[in-house]
Amino acid sequence: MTDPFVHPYIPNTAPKSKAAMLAAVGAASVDEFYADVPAELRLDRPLDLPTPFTAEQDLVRHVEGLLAKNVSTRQRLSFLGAGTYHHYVPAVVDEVINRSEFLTAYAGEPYEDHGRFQALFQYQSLMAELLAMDVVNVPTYDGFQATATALSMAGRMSGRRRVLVASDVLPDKLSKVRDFVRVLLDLEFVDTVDGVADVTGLASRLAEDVAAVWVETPSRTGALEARLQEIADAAHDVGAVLVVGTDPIGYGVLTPPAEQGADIVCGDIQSLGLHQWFGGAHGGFIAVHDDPRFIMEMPSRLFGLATTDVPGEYGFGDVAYDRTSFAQREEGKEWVGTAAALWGIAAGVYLALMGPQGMRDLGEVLLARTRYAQRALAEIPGVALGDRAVHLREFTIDLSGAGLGAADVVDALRAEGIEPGVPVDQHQLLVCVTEMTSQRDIDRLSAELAALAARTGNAAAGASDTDPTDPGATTVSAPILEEQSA
Amino acid sequence: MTDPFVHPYIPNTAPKSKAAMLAAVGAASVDEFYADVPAELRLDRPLDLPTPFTAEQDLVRHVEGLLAKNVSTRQRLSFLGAGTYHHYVPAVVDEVINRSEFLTAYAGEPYEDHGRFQALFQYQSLMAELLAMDVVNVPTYDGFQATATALSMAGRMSGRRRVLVASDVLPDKLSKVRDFVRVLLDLEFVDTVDGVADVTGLASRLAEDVAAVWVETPSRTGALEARLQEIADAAHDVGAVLVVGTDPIGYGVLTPPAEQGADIVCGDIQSLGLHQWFGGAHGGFIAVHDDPRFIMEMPSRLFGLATTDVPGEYGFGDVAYDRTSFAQREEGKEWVGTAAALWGIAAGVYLALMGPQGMRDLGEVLLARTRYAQRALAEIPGVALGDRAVHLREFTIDLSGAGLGAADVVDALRAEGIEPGVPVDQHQLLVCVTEMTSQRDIDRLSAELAALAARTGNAAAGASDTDPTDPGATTVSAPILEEQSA
Amino acid sequence: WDEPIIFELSTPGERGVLVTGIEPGVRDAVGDVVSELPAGLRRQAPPALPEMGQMRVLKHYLRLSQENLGADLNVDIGQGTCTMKYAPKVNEQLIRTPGLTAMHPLQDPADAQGVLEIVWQTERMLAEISGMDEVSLHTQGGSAAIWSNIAMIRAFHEANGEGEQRREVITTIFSHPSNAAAAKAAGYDVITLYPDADGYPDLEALKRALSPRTAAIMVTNPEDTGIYNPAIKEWVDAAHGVGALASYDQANANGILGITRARDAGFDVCHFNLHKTFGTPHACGGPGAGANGVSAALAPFLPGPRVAREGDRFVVREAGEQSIGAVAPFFGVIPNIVRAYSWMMALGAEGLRAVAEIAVLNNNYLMKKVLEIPGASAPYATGRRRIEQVRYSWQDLFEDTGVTSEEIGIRASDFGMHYWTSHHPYVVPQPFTLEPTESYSMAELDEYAAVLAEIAREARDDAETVRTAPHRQTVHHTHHDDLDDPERWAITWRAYQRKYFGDAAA
Amino acid sequence: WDEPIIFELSTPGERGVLVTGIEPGVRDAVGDVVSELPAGLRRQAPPALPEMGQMRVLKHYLRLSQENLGADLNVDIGQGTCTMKYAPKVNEQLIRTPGLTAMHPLQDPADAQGVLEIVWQTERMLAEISGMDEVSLHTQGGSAAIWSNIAMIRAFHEANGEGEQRREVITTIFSHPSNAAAAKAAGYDVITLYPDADGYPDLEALKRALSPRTAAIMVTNPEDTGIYNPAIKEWVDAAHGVGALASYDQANANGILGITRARDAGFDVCHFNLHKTFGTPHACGGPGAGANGVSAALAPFLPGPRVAREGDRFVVREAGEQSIGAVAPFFGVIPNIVRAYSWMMALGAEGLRAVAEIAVLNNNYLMKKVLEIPGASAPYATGRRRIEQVRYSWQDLFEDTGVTSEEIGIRASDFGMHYWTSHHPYVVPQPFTLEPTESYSMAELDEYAAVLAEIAREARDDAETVRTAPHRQTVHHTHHDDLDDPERWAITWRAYQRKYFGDAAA
Repeated sequence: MTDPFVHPYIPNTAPKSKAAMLAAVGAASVDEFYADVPAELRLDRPLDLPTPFTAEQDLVRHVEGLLAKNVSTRQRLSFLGAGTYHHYVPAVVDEVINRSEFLTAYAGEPYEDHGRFQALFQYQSLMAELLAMDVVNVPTYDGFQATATALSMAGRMSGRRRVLVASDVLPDKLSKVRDFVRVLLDLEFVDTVDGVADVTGLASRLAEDVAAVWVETPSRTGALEARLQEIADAAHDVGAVLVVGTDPIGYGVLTPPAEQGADIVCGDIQSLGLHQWFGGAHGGFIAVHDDPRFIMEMPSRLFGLATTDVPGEYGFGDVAYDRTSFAQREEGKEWVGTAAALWGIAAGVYLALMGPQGMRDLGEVLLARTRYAQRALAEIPGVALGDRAVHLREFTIDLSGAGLGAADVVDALRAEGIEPGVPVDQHQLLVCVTEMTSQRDIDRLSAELAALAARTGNAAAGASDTDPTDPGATTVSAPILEEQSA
Repeated sequence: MTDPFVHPYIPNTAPKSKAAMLAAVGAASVDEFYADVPAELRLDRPLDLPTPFTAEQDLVRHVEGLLAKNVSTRQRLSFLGAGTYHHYVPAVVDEVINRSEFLTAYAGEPYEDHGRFQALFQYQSLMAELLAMDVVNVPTYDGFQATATALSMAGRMSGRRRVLVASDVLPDKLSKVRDFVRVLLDLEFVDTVDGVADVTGLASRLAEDVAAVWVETPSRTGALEARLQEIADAAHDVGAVLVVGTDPIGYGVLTPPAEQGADIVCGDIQSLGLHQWFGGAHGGFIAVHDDPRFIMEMPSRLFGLATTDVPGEYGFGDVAYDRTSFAQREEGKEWVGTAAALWGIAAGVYLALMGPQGMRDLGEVLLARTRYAQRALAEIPGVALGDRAVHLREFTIDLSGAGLGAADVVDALRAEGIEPGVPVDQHQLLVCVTEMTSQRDIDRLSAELAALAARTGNAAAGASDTDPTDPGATTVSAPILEEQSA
Repeated sequence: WDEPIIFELSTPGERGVLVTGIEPGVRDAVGDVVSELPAGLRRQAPPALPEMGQMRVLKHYLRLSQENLGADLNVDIGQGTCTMKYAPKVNEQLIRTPGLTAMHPLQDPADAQGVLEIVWQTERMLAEISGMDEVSLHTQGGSAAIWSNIAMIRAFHEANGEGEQRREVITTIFSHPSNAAAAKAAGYDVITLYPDADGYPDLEALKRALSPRTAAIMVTNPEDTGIYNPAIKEWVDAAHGVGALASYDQANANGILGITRARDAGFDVCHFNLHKTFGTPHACGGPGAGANGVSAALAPFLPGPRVAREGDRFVVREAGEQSIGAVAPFFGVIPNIVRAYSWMMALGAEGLRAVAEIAVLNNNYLMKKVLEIPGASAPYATGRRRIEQVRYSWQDLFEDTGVTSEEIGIRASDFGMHYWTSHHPYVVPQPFTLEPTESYSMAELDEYAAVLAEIAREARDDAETVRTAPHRQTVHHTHHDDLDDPERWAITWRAYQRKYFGDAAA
Repeated sequence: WDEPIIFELSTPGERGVLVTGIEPGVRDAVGDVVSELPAGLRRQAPPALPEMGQMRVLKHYLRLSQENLGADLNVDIGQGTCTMKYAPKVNEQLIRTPGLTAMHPLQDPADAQGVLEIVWQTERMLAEISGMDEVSLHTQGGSAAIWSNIAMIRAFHEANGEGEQRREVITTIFSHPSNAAAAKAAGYDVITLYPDADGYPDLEALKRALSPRTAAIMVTNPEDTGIYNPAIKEWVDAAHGVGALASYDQANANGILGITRARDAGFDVCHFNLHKTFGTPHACGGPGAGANGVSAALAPFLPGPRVAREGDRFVVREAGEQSIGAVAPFFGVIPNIVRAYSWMMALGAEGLRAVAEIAVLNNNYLMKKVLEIPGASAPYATGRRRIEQVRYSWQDLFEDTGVTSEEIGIRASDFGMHYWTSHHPYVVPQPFTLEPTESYSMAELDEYAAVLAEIAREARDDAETVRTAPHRQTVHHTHHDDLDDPERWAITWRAYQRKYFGDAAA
């Protein structure tokens, strides 16, 4: 602390500099610069803020002290997913995105910021290979926004209002999409069957006024949609667009939706090289075919390759900049602003490191561990799988047979240092495994859950007439929670 | 894991590349390249090493698991010094030295590695301002080596063998210096008085066969030498060189030894922007005046400013390269090799951030907290200060009056999560405070120590005839431990 | 560096990072899960991602990074409206702890007390800074925050039964374009007001535009010209007079922190950009973070979930009935929230006021230097001070030399500087907008002005050099017409290969 | 960048970082400690360090970093003998945890079990790799490790009463110069052997040099020429025959990991450079780290303290009576030890052997490419394979064109490559030494060879371009004669100011 106030972040608080600059502009004090701010609007007191830590070492002690109150998923065995996933982030990814040059740049031109343009063009290109589509945007905020925009694109293109929602969707995502699109679109829900789309039911609802069919795969419960091509064909028959929301993590082994008729593929890139960050590191992608009808509806920036004055040299720039709100204000498509570029660079580095074999190996380990976890948990007496679909990474278990409520299981296992999953209704729990979840971790969960079920079963057996969680009770399907409970 | 073995660190393990290269050089297998290695020397089995973690995520889990067994000075309240100090490292220091460009460069030329030359030239220059001397080397390994070399320089210059050691020296440092210089020099110890040099005793031992007087300030016990000029004058009178070992941390407020007659100033830069690293991050500096007699005896590289073909442009290069073992093998001065360049860059960034006012503020807080800690501990009945010198950062307390052994105090306070210091003999403890040690931390130490002393005093009072730690017993000066006890 | 596109660096068989193996116990239990996938789910051809050793991937991206000019490297004052300030490195160090990166948002709140406290405290500090009653940190950028503003306004009017009636939103041409764009996206008709002759927002024009159809005014203040609307309270009052709400885009708040507050002028909703005013890095264009402040009347409409304090514990509460719901996953851009918290805690009330005052001093100092350059001007409010930025014009120079602002901006890159010219529509001709913030020293501002002066001199003496720039960059003048032609644009490598070489994607 | 010397960036009053304040309670208790310092201890004029805001310091050093060419950025195979390999980024991430950086070496070993285990395991792995019985990790670099080798040898002979008798150390000219230099520093007379006509170490010359005066032979193998001494066991046996010890400089071990071991050839002591063979970064010239391996007979002489395992706990033991004592503070260069441990654990036995085999394959492949360049040659052992590196010569090109190896090396920097030419004395004329390690792909080796070929072509067609290089660097041809003249050399800014401008240091 110094007197007068000099701060390392503000060089011209140095008294001599400040005085010299005031003199240079002929001002007696900084007050002069605020001549246009009416006196009655001027704050006549200091802001009422906590005492600061101007010495860096004190700031560090304070913030580290706060963060030390957190108990992370390194210390807790976590089976939490539901939108944020615990995948391994290679060190090179963090090294690259933490480079000052990338971290602190913004919206420079293709010349002095050639590296940023190339890195983001490469992100688009790498995602495009994974998704087998020709066009991918510079990331928007998150998968929620990407999906809302993708559906809006379908609405704007077609002028139709109906959207058929064919899959189970994360409640928060649905909340965001609904509020965002409601000016343009009406969402209609076609109940899923056994975790995936009811293709017949869907077909019966399709008509010429349908703008889009919206499929999520993996769905909110991790179920993979195996009949996408049929859905696409049915949608296309009535001139509707197939919008597929997805997580790209599985496409080293899974067929990309574009190869099964998807017109717009969208989702979140958090799985591709981003830490969990308490849910604070998401980015949204929207992929389409190289069709100007679709491309011109995209609000995000699209970086493209261009020639330069030097033959053979690659330059970069904005494709069809005049789509955007930068150029057109309210006449542009939605808007473009600071979104998630750095996360896009991260995802690009991730895919470059993983390569085709890495993504294949990863997809396989995810499928294998998911299947293993399903089997291990379903072997517990009273625990059943929520459906019979093929799952990637997430799946639900139904605990009603064991007389357990989902929230009770969460409470009980938290006491053992385990986050067993996210309740999706009274008796169903959404369990997530990744390549970070080892066989031993899964075995630990199933052992703890089995022990809990056994205890409860015994307790229930001793008090079966009065216990409301009686395993013999009929399972009642509860409404899907609109918000995560925390 | 892949089969055949392909590793991310070794690109040409890719089978096609390996085969193509073997074909290009006309070799059937890599065995051919080892034709000169006799068969009987070939290892006919795989190395017996632990199963590796080729997947990065598995490696991380393994190593993080090991390091998680450590309990650091963030979790323990530490008053440990004795050569490695807990100072604050500004974030910008780490940012700079973790840059790939600095971290992974080596010994390039001044052209493509201009940045390294400039950064190290600046380190030399910044240290030179702090020390008020014109010449500082590119860092050698550590303060031990710097001191050994500084004394050797004095020996080589003078052809004399006697070195008078006027201060208390860290035992390990003394061990290193003794073994390193014994070809050239004989060390003679002049016992300190009240923590600092016995100037009279020293004068009586000085003669024309003395190569150097070696003073440490702060000394092993943190005592500051206040009569340096007298010592310098006496040494110079017989043609001896004054070598001062020091820690540069205090020279924002303390008079640099060069202003009091020191000829060679040397020490460690760990305090200047390097973490504790379990004692694994040290660098040695040697500073002299701009006198070729001294400079030509220095073994380290010295980077200098030079003109270039462009007027006004700064170039850099090696000053007097022909001194070095690179150029002269055994005819050079000692040797030069990979030492501690990056730590030098760190120290330079540190000094640039701190500036004159920062170093002054730091020096003041160190002096103030040291004094405060001395007073707080000396107020405990039975605890006395080891001497009456002015101390910076470290000081000793004598516990004999409280009937406590130093090692017992360490054991007892460790049980409370406190590392109270380093025993220097049976009853003396070396206590260290820095700007990271708050008043509250010091108060906690003194409260715990007071409580311990009170308990012991009571116990002693009840069993005074048999207790070997009876506070009434005469303190016997124990031999200084040659190695830290741990 | 002449660094290829990454696909050109692929060598078959190389690996960048290996994935953990499937344990034998898992393998035995589940068999070959890939070959057992149902028809249609199993990918046939692997994705044509590059195959590269780890060091080569690293090297590629490090080289690209060196071809980029971050705020840490240059005098980054040319992105006016963007507030390119210093993002302290200590904050980067603080957020990279596993205690933050490895937190899952659905963990037991008892395990998340540190991050929840930071969210809550950050909201409270921003409430004090804006004068608003409640703050939400959910939105992931400034434009997203503007969306939340209008979404809350829409919900408010609907809750009051005026949803159908109020179909118009009024903004000004020097407010950020996302105000207009978001209002449009929310279904409103947008009315855009132009300034008066002096460049001040035109109160009379506003009054003419307001009506019972007005849902809200959405304005930036100071506007992107750096001019503060002295009648801002009258604007708000006029909006309230017809039952409309007033929404304050505080993207340009850097010059008024601790000087004047949104709520004190009567605004109902406002937002800040944490990545502008509160020192989080811009990250090549995100993640940013928005903060929405509202009056008590609007508080029920805030997005959820909310972090609340109960005694000395922090809890998570689901959004209420009237909430616009989730606008993004979970709690917002956590790394930026922690950075912004740390930034404010490093400065405090006195520091924030110093930020504002020095930013404004820097701006007025720079304006003096720039206006000394022949050919440069600052349209509107001649002779008046500006707040934190100035929208300048090279119109005079263009008339003299034919050199455009865009060309000058590109030439600036040869000097390690740059500025951004996308200020559509070009109400100010040949525009450039400089915002020096509080982060630069007098010497750096002098250096920047000297570069502009030198280029202006070149424009007169050697216009060709300016027009053919850049001369000292890794790339050369790029043919942007490629990018507007659907036959030639190439948004991905696979599209480029297909269009230019007729390859099917490999 | 044209970045000034940092002192030129100073502005009075600016601050880079603030220090924590003295608490009022402390202040009250101790008063003004600075003014109460005894005469002579209180500094009069403050040190003339620069005064700079934090961002400007950062920017300065970031720009300097961009003016530096790390191994991460180039094809860094020109520092032959230095083994510039990939230092994996994951290891950087692993070591930067407070669980390592915030450890004090004198903490309770119970609180340091993780790091102690890593030290112990690393020693054991290196013992297996070298075949030695015990390993110490104390030394902070390769040359420091050589010093420890000779210090242990000296102590051994002294313990056996032969300290006075054995006054000579024998080395070879293609062993690293620090072997000669360290032996000299330890008081020995140094005898240097030259190779035979084929470039192989000359066994007969050794036998002539050996005598009861010999304390040790200290040799590198393969030597810096990349030639492996096929008679290495005979060398060791001959040394043992006269009672001397054999010390193995394994700086060049990268090509023989898992192929052949020091102890199997009979060596008594050896050392590795963790910063060469074991993947720790070179850090602009340190910190490196050495590892000293010894036979059981030499083990008592190892430096202390030692880390030992007792059951499943790790403890610290003081050095014994015969130990050479402390050679450095505490336990050695901990960050590098953890990096090396992680590197070995990422590779395992199969991986280390792949390292060696691919390093050797790369080297022989590169040799073929280089020898195709007119004017380049690989003296000695014509037609024989090399191990991990080759010392080449441009002598033929020099004779044809007058262009020197040093000039070619500097010109290489214009292509983003470089090599190091300090291979005194120039037994190989116009030398350059390339060591491709295992870290580079075939394409990168081709690229490097192509650069050399292009420069060799330039030397013939346009020698002036080569001679006046560099042309594309931040600095230009530098006048090195300034640096050898005591009147003109300027080792610090204050000396420069004084000598060139007559300033007293400010």
